[in-house]
Amino acid sequence: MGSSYLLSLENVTKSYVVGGFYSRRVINAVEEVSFKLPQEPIVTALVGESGSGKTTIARIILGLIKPTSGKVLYKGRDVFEILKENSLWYRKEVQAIFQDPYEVYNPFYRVDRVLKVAIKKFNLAQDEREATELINQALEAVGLRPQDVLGRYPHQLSGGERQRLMLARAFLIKPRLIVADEPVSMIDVSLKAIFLEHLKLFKEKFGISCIYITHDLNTANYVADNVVVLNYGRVVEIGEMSTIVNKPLHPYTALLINSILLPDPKARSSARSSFRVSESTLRELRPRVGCVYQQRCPKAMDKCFKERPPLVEVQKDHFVACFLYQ
Amino acid sequence: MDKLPGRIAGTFKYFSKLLAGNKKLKVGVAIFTTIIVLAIIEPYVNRLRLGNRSPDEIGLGGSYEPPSPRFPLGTCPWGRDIFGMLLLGTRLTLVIGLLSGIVATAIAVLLGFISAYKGGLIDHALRSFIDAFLVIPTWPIFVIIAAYVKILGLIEISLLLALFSWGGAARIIRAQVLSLKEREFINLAIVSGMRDLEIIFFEILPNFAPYIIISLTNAIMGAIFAETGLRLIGLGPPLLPTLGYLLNLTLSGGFLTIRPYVVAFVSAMLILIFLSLNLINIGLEEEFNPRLKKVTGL
Amino acid sequence: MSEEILRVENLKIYYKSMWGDYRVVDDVCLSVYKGEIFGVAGESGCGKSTLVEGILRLVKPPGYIAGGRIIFEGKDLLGLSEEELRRIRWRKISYVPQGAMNALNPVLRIEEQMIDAIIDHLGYLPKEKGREFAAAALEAVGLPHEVLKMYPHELSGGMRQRVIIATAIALSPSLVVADEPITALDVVTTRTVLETLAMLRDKYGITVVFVSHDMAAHAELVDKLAIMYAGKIVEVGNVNSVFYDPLHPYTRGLIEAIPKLDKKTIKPIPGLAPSPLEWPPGCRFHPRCLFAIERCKKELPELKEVGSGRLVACHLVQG
Amino acid sequence: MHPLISYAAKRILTYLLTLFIVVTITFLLFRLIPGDPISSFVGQLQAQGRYAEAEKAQQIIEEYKRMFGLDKDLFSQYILFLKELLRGNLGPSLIGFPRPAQDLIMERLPWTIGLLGISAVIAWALGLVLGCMLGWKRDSAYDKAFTTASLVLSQIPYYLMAVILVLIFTYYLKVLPSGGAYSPKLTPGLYWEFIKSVIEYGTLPALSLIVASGASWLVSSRFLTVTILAEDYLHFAEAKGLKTSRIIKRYILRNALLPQITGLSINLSFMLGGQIVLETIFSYPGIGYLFATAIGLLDYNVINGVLLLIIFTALTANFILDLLYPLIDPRVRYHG
Repeated sequence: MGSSYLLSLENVTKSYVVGGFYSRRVINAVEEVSFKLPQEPIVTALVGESGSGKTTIARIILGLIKPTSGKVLYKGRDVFEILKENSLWYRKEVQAIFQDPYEVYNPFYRVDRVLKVAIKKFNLAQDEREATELINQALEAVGLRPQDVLGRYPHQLSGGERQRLMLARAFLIKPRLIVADEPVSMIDVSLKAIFLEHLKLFKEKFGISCIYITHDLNTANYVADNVVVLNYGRVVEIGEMSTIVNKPLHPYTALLINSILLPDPKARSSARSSFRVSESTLRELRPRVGCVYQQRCPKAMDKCFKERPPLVEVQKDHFVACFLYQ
Repeated sequence: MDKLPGRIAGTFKYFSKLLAGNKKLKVGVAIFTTIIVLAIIEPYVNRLRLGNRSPDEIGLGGSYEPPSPRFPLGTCPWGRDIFGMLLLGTRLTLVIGLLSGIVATAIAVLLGFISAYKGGLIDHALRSFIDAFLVIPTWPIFVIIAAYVKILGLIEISLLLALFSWGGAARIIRAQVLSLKEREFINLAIVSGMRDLEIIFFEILPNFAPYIIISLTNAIMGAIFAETGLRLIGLGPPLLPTLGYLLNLTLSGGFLTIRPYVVAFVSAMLILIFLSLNLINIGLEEEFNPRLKKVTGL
Repeated sequence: MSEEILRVENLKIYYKSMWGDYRVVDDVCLSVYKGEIFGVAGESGCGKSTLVEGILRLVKPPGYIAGGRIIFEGKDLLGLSEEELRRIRWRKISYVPQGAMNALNPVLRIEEQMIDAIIDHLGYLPKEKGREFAAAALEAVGLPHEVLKMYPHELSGGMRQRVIIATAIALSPSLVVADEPITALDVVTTRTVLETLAMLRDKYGITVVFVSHDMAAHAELVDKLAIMYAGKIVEVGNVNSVFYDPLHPYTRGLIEAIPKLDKKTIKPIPGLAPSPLEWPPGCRFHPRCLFAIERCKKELPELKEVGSGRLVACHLVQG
Repeated sequence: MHPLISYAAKRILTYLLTLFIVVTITFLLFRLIPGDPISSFVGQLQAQGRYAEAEKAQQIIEEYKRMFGLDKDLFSQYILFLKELLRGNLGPSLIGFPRPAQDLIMERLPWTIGLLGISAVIAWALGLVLGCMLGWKRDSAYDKAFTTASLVLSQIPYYLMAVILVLIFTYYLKVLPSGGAYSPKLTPGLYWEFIKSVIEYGTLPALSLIVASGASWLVSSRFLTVTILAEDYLHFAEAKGLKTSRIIKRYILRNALLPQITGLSINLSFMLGGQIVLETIFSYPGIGYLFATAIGLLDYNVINGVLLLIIFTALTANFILDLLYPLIDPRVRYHG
C-alpha cells in the first residue's frame, strides 16, 4: 500500500515506570504524539526543552524502543512490522545521527569501521577498491581529508571531525530520512555552521528528508521547513517554520521564541523587557490533568487545569493545542 | 572488517603496550609469571631432587629433620620433605585456583550476560539470587559441604569452590553489560543493521576483555582464599597437599616454636600469590576505568 | 572612566604532560573596570575557562600558573598565602562554576551550603541570623526561601544555577566570575540565568566576568568583550563595536557563523582549532585565516590599542 | 499508604521470606548429607572402650535417634525442627551431651561478639578516617607510604595476617600470647587481672582483623576521597573559601560515609564466615571455634545452630541497613 506520507506517527505514547526508593509511578515520556512527514524532501524540526520527550520520539522512529501504544508508519507500513520482516531495508531508508559524537564510536575500533560496516551491511560496494573509493568520496563530500581521519581511533579526533564523519556515513548510505538528535549541541560554533549547511545540502541535492531534533529554535529556524513543538511529551504546535517564528500561537512556543538569544547587542533592551517567566512552582512536575503547560502559562484559564487541549488545525497546516484557539 | 590474524596481532600489541604503561600491572604480571613457572617445573625439580619419590611421602626422611642439602627446609613430624611440599603445594593451589577461577568466571560471564542482555524476569530472578548470595555468609556452608562430602579430589574441590565464588563476578559483568548496552555505539550498530549476536561479539565483547580478566583474577583469589582457609581448620581433601594444608601442617606441628622461618616461607608464598593477582587487578582497573585511573596513587 | 578592579598581566597557565607543557593560557593581559560586565568568548580549547580558574587560583594539577600577575584591588593574588587567598575568595571574588548541576553537594541542604560560607568568612553567627542572610540572597535572585530546606536534586537545573549565584552574592563581593554558567541549560533557563546575572550589576553594582562560548549570550549580556583564540586574547572592545565592526578575522568568523532568525545564511570558519601542545608559528589563526599574508606566518601579532578601549592582535589592522 | 510504610513493609516481607528459605535450605543440607552422625558418634564412644557390645550399641543408637527426632520422615522432621527453632531450641548437642546446642552456643557467643564487634568497628572507623586524610593529602610522602602499605596489607588474607602476627609477637618478641581467650590460671570474673588477661589474649586475633580489613577500608575510602576531590561540588566548596576542616568534615567525610556504610553489610557476611578460621587458629572460645570443633565431631545441631546464627546476623544487619539507608542519603529518600 502506498501512502502520501513518508512517515507518520499516530497517537504514539511511551510510558516508563519510574522507581523511587519508596514509590513507583508511571510517567508518559511521550503522550499521544501525532505528526506526519510528506513524501517530498523536507527538514522537520522537533523542538522542545529537556524532558519534552524529543529524544524518545527519535528512538521510537529508529525502532530502538517500542512505543507503549500508538503506531509509527513508514510509507504507510508499521515500522515494527517492517523491522521484523526486512530490517535491513528500513535501516537503509532511515538513518540516524546521534548527539554525542564521542559515545557513538566503539572505543575498541578505528573510526573507519563505522563506514566499513555500513558499506558491508548495505552492500554498497562490490569489492575492496570500490569501498575505498566510496569512503574517500564520502569524506570529501563533508570536507574531511581521508588521510586526516582514516586509521585513527575516536579519541584522536576532535568532536567536530567525529560528527562530520557521521555525516559522511549518512552520505554513504544516502537514506531517505535522517533522524538527527541534537547533532550540533556538542560541537563548536564554527563547526555547527558546517554541519547545518550539509543537512540542507543533503535535502536539496539528494532528496534526503531530515528530522532535526533540538532545543535551540535558532538553528532549527536555519535548517528546518516545518516545526513540531513539544512540551512535556505532548505536541503543542505544528506548522511551517517561518509562520511559527513570526507568529507563534501557543504561549509555550512564544516563550521559546522569546528566549532565543539574538546575536545583536542593540536588540537587547527590547528583548529583555518582553521576557517574563513566571515560576510559581518549585519542582516542575508534569501535570496529569489539564494542559501540560498550565503551570508556567500566563494566560491559563480554569479550563486549562481540567482538560487536555486537543491539537486542532487553526489555519492550513498550522496546528495548535491550546484552548485560546479552539 | 579487519582480518583475524591482524586482529590477534593487534590485540597482542595492545596488551604489551598496556603492560608497559602501568607499573602495578608490570610487577603483578612478573611475580605471577614467576610463580606459574615454579609450579610448572615443580615435577621436574622434585624428581631431580628426590628421584621417584613424592615429597609428601611419609617417612622420606626422619621426623623434624633440620634443614640440610637434601631437605632445604627440613622435614615434617612424619618425615616429609617440606621444601618439596612447598613447590608441590604451590602447584596444587594454583591449579585449584585457576580451574575453579575459570569455571566460576565462565558461569559468571554466562549468567551476567544473559541477565543483563535479556533483562526482565530472568534478570530480576538472577539479580535477587546474586544479591542474596553476597549478603549471606556462604563460606560456612561451603565448609560444611567440604567436610561431609569426604571423597573430594582436585576436580571436585575446584568445582565446588567455583560454585561458591561466581556471585561477585557475575555482578560486575552484569553491571558492565548494562552500561555498555546503554552506550550510543550499540544504537549505531543496531541502526547499521547489525544482528544481536554480531553486536554481542563484535561490539560488546571486545570492550569486555579487561573485565573478564579482572573477574578471573578475583575468582582465582577467592578460590585460593577459601581453599586455604578450609585447610587451615583441618578440613578438605586429605590427599591434596596444597599450600593451605602445608601451612596447617607446620602450624599444628609446632614449627612456630622450633623453626618459625618454615612457617614464614609458606605464608610468604601464599601472600605473593594474592599480591600479584591483586596488582594485576588494580592495574587493569586503572587502565580501563578512567575514573579510577591513577587515583589509587603511587 | 571608572577605576580598574582586576588587571591580569602576562598570565601564563600551563598543563604538564608526558609530551611537554600545554600552553593553555599563554601570556594573557586584560583589565576589568568596576561595575562592568566583562565577557570572554572563544571556542572550546581556547583557554577561557582556565583563564578564569587562574584568576581565582583554582587551577588544579597537572595545571600550574607559570607566570604573570593578577592584580585585584591593588593586590597581587599570586603573591598571597593560602589563608589570605581563602579570605578573599567569596568575600571579595566569588565564582559561578561550569556545570552547575554538580556544583552543590548532593547530600547537604541548600541552607547549609549557603550558611557555611557565611560562617567561615564572618565568623560564627546564630542559625536564625545565617538563615536570614541566605534567604535574602535567594530573594535577590528571585527564589523563594523554601529552597533553603531543599536538597540540590529537588531543584531544576536553572534553579540550581540561581542558587549558586545567590550563594555567590551572599557576602556582597565586588567581583563575580562566571565560567560558562549557561552551558547545558535549556533556552528558557538560559534566559533566566542571564537576566539574573545582568541584575547583579544593575541592582547591586557587582562587577561580573562572564565566560561563554555562546556569542549570542555575550550580545545579550556583556558591556565589554574579549575574544580568545589558541590561548591568547585576539580582540577586546565594547560589545557594540565588536559585533558591528569586528576587526580580527576570527571575531568576524565567529559572528558570521551564528544563525540569525531573520537571515538564512551562515558562514562557517574553515579548518580546525589547533592543539595547545603545539600552537602554529606566527599568528595562531593564520592557517584558518582567509586574509593571511606572509608576515602572519612568521610573526606573532601583539595585542595593540587601535582606539579607545579597543585592542586587537592582527597584522592587518593598523593602530 | 505512606511510601515509607509501604517500602518498609516490602523490605520486612523480603527479609522474612529470605530467612525462611535459608532455614529450609540449611535443614535440607543437613538431612541430605551422606553419613550417619549418631552411628559414628557411638562408634567413637565404642572406640574409647564404652558400649563394647555391638547389640547394646545398636540399642543406644536407636535411642539417640529417637531423641534427635531422626526416626520420623523428612517432612515431620522439618515441622518439628521449625517448631523447636521458634522456641529457641536447637536440640541436644553431641559434644556437650546432654546439654542442648543453644546452651553451648550462648556460652561462646559473647567472646565472638566482643572480638568481632570491637575489631570490626575499629577497622571501619580507622580505615574511613585515615583513608580520607590520605586522599586529601594525596601524592604526599605520607600518602605514598601508607597507601602502598595498605594496598599490600589489604591483600593478605586475615588468617595469614594472624600467622604473621603470631610469628612476630608471640615467637620473636614474646610479648603477646596466642591461644585461648584468657590465662588458664585465672577463673573468669569481673576483676582487673582477668580483664587485663582478656585484653592481652584478644589483642592478636583482633589485630589480625583490624590490620587486614582496616587496610582495605583505608584503600577504598582513599579512593572515594580522591573521586570526591574531582567532583564539581568540591571545586565549588574551595572557591567559596571554606576552611579546610569544614571541607573535610562536611564535603568529604560526609559523602564518603554513604558508600562505606553499604560496604559494611557485604563485609560483615565475609567477616562472620572468617571467624571460623580465625578463632580456630587462636583457639579462641567463640562460636567460630565451636563450629570447627563441631564439624570435626559431626555435631549436627551445633553446626546447624551456629550456621543459622551467622546467617541470621548477616541478614538482619543488612535488613537494618536497608531500612536506614534512605534516612542517611537524601537522594534516595526523596526520589520518585
